Amino acid sequence: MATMTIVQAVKRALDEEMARDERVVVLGEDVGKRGGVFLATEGLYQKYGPDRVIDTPLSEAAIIGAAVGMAVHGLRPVAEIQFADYVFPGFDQLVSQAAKIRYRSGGQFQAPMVVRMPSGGGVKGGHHHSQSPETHFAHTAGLKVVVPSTPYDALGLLKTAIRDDDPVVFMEPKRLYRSIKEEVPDEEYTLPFGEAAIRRAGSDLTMITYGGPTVESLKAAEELEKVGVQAEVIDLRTLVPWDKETVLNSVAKTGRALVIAEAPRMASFASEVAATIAEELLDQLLAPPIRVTGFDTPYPYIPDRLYMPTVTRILNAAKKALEY
Amino acid sequence: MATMTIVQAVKRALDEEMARDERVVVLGEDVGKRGGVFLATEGLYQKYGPDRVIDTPLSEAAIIGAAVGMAVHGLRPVAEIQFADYVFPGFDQLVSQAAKIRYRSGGQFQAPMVVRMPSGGGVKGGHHHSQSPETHFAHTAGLKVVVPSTPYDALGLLKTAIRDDDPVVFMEPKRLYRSIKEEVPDEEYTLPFGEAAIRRAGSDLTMITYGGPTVESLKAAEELEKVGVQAEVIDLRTLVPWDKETVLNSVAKTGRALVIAEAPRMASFASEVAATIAEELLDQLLAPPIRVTGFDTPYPYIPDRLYMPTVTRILNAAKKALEY
Amino acid sequence: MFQPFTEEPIRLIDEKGNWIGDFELDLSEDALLTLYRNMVAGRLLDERYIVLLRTGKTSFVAPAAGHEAAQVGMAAAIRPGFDWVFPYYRDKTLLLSLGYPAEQLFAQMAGTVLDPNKGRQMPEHPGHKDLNVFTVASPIASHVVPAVGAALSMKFQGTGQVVLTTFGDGATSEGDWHAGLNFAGVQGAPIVFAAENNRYAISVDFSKQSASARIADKAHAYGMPGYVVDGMDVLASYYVMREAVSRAREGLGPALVELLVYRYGPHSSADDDSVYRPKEEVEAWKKKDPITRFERFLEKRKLWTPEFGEQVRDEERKKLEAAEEKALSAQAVPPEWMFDDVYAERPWHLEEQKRILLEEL
Amino acid sequence: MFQPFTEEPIRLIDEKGNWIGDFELDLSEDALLTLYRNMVAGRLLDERYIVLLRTGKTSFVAPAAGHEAAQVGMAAAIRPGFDWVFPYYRDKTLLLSLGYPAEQLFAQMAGTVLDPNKGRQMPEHPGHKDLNVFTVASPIASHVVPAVGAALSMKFQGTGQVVLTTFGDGATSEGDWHAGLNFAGVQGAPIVFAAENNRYAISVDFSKQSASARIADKAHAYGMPGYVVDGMDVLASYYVMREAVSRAREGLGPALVELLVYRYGPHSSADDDSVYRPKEEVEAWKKKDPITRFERFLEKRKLWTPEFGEQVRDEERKKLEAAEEKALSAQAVPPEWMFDDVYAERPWHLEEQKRILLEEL
Ligand SMILES: Cc1ncc(C[n+]2csc(CCOP(=O)(O)OP(=O)(O)O)c2C)c(N)n1
Ligand SMILES: Cc1ncc(C[n+]2csc(CCOP(=O)(O)OP(=O)(O)O)c2C)c(N)n1
Ligand SMILES: [Mg+2]
Ligand SMILES: [Mg+2]
Repeated sequence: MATMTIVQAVKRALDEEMARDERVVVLGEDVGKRGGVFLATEGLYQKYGPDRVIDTPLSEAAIIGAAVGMAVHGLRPVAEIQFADYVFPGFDQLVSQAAKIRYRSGGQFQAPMVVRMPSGGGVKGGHHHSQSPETHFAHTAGLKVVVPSTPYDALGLLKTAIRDDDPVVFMEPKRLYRSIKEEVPDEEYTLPFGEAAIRRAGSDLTMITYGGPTVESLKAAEELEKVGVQAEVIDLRTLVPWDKETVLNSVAKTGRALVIAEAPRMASFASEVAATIAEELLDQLLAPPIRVTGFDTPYPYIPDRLYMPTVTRILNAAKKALEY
Repeated sequence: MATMTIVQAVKRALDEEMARDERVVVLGEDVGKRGGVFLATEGLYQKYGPDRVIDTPLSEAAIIGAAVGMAVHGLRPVAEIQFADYVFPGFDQLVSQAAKIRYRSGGQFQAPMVVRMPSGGGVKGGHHHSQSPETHFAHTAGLKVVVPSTPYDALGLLKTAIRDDDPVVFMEPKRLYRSIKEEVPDEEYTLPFGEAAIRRAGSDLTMITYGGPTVESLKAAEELEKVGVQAEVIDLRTLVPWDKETVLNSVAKTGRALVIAEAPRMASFASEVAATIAEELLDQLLAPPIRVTGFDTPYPYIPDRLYMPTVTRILNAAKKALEY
Repeated sequence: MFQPFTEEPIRLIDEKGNWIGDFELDLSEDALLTLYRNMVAGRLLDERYIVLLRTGKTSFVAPAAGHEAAQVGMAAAIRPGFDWVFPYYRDKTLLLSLGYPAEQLFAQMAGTVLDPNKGRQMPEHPGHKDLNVFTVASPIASHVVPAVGAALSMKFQGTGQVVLTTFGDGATSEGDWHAGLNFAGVQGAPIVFAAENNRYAISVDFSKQSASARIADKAHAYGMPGYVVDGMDVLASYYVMREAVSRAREGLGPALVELLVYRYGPHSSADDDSVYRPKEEVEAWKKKDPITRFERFLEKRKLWTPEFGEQVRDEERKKLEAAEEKALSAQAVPPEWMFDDVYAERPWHLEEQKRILLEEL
Repeated sequence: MFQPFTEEPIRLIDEKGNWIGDFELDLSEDALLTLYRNMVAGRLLDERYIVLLRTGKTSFVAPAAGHEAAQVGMAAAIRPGFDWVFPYYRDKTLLLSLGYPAEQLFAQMAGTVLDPNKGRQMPEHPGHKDLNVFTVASPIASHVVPAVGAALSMKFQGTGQVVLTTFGDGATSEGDWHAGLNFAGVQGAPIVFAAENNRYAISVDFSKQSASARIADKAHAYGMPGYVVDGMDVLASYYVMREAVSRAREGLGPALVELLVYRYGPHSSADDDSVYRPKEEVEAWKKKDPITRFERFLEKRKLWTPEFGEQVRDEERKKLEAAEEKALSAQAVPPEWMFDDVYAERPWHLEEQKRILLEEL
């Protein structure tokens, strides 16, 4: 067992998969000699050379679009978008090409590729180094969307993503890159998509979250425990497909749901979860499903962390649900 | 009173606003001599000349991005994206520039511009002439989103959009372009954003919809009337900001809500409305809010209309809500 | 060796049908006649599509008459089924020449189960795995970047393959077009970019599309050669493409080839071209018809007579009629296929949604 | 009249400080000294930013040392407050030279209420309405298209204004960059595109960014002249920019100017440049320092002595210190400002969300 951070887990997953399967290539801005601006590809260029670790020109359309072509032709590209905020110049390649090539060709072609991107706030990055654009991907049929929140998950899920035959958007909560350390098995393992992790069991309230705010949710749950409230914390881990069963089972048990995410609220993935809970569990609800989300403003530089669901904000919402 | 179609209403709004305010300019692919592929700008080039009706090169980034610069410099550009499906190559200009310039400059600069686009299915256009990407816009703070479903509204709302000081995405349900005719006052008028229209009053069930499916919703309501069920049909007209008050008042009264939209369901604007209803009206609900939406597949060529909420599908959902 | 960046388009047959190349023609009579037959077949296919439209068997056509020489020349320059093609919607003659079965093209136009793409897209959007023909996507220029990616894969894996990607003049304005050519240039990818410059993007003429005199000039920006070719001349199209393809195959990197063509018809069946271009212009270009020009050439070599021309047309017409018959009598794509191929396996939410559809069928 | 597309960069002062232009210098002594002072001030500002970072007063710096001559030259070529500027994050010396108040620059770095942008963005993202300086956005090249739009507005309204937009070498690979230049070319927009080519986009050197020898060559694609300039030479930068700006102002259309510079520091305070470029390269470029080169030039004209240089540095340092003091002692931007300026007026959902925030403050 080695102790590692999320960024180290990502690097290990890439390294193991590149060693295992020579079709796996990495491409993006500064992924070569520089090893990526977060060092997630550090050492890979030296180990696998410039044909498998490709420094691209500064164009996200080139990165994602080329990945589509490589994948269609038989490689397993892992594209890095330097910050999730910069996916938009390549967004058409993602929605019009990657997401639709299997479908539009009647299954003749496929694009087994991963688009990795550091996402989320909390690093004093202002609007263009802090956004959480997962809703745009989740709303695009044909894409799978994965958001790990721990080193163990990052490793196992990234390996699954690379082996998956569909395009996977893999979002790495950058504020957790180095803040969480965890023991991870030395043996190789993968983790399935579509299975949430129950981070904490509880009977009074369910918190459904993913990515960065998993941390604040767990902290809030600890606070609640102090006042005798047992919160169950579910980390979705994959958004498409998401683990409805685990969520509904939990909410059926607790009767109270908070959906916690740092993306803006309006028409968000959090709204999807809340709407589904309401649609399928109305009679078991003791309180309305409450969304605790980022605000519907661009992500501000000042204040930085207050934009995202804070422990206090989660507790305020929990109070509402409990006192309903 | 003149009888007109939606596309005629759009043309009249553009013409009136261009005549009223010389800062108003139109730009897009084929908007000049050709008058637009749907003829929404027909005759404007001849009337206002090439400096106010600008045929652009084939680049949505150029269209939207140039509109931002024009707007910041003092014009009131109305950009046309030939089909909503083609907004994605210009998506970054919309989310990173148009939506954020007011905010990031602390209110120093503003981008009063409209991005018009024919959207939605039902024209045998397959995936790239049929999509309804409003969720992407609604999820982007800084954009306003308008989706008229009648000639009267198209005229009044487009004029408001042009006069508005914020960037407005104006989505025109292309399958209704010529299928609905309506009397429209000869005098000039505008319609406010954020006010829904109650298209049909009813006490048993609320259908909340916008754009194309307003037609199927009204048909379904007529069917329901035959079996003694009074459905209220609310046409949101603007999605950002949306008229929560009218929706909640109606659902509080009927206790049953269907949210009907043709965009794919996952993490959609329909989910936003359903989640909000659940969050704010839990105790008044006699049945869960049910979403009747497009499917989470790319928009297929075959079948075409079956992708969208059909009258039958709406009735099936109504039945579930009524029998709950 | 052709020169890049010439003032005048490269031409090998003059208007009267004379060979004006400064090298020896090295094509067999069979090869020449195949070029001819392919152009004729392409023209006929185009005409059939319009009939399909008139009779309500399809919903959309993108006329390609006028593009035949360029498309047939390109097709002959690559190895079908080995090299890859990333085409655009106006390439029916290219695809037919590559051996794309006509009945599958018709099936795509009509949305029957014989379409290997399962009727997922509107007409004029074919694609074929066995032929390495990437299924056409509507968003202009969006296929150019995947084309570069495939070429990079070929290069990194040393497969010896080459990519051909085509697009119209309008496509050159899209950001993705730039991103693709730039990346290909940097990496020396084995790819040929072929612009079918018919001077219009729907109604927008080239002067409003670009301020460079030639599309070929844009190659300067990407450190690759740019050739401008008379695309109404099938031999010029073929030879320049052949050279560009072999350069790429030999590892000398990408090239941009601009083929000057003209579309005789409107942009599409939804277009009225009379509002943006004069009839005389169309008529003038019809006089430069690529098929007639090549007939004159063949005639001079005693390879063509009017009777032979009629015979080829008849033979090709019959083949197409049989293909059309087969394609159109096949079953329409069933609605529930809608839920297949979104992902490799259908996730729970699509299972649920499929049930919703089945409920109402 | 400078020549576009030259092999060698345009240069007016040689390394020893000699004027090597083939025309008569028409700048007053005052004007020359202002160029000098602006370069010194820019260099000092850059140094202060790094101190701010070390002392935790800011969170990010994009070093600009090495870019001074190019930026000061550009600033002198336009009419501040009349023409518009669409800059990028490395343009502090450009902005300071245009008259952007230093305390507002510092306030932007620190997020205090003196920032006219209300602390909305990370450091190095200034913008100023009164100076017609479009607020910097992080997504590379995304400002280039709005810049073109503003230029079109000027053209259509006949205001006589010109737009200057700047960007790095990496920016030229983005699709939006292409879209912007192409549209400007077609419309003959009054805009000058200035590439500050420091040969690296973070770690990626220019050979991996583009296969064209020069960024200036890319102008061929857009039917506009492309000039390549020694950007360590403030007079070459100024004169070429001046010519490009007057061409644009006279209605002769856009130009692309490539200024060859070097950044002495890392890409940003988050970067370690030692992993991708050799120290010797940096040292070699430091020998070409633009300020020293101009000092030699001024010295030859008896406009400069080491003592005078020291005096200028002192004066500028004092001004900056006062500005910094003022900026940093201002109040931090209050959190609830977060809900302003999303729209012209705050809609109900933001009112609700503001209440949620206030509840927890
Ligand atoms: C991204 C995008 N924007 C707009 C369109 C609509 N559209 C379809 S074809 C076309 C013109 C294409 O012109 P060109 O590239 O010259 O090819 P041609 O049709 O002339 O062969 C346009 C604007 C589209 N398909 N995709
Ligand atoms: C669209 C986008 N992609 C990626 C980035 C991350 N990024 C910031 S600066 C930079 C390099 C820019 O290089 P260049 O244009 O040469 O300017 P320089 O920093 O050298 O002055 C990158 C990749 C970004 N800001 N925007
Ligand atoms: Mg064309
Ligand atoms: Mg650079």
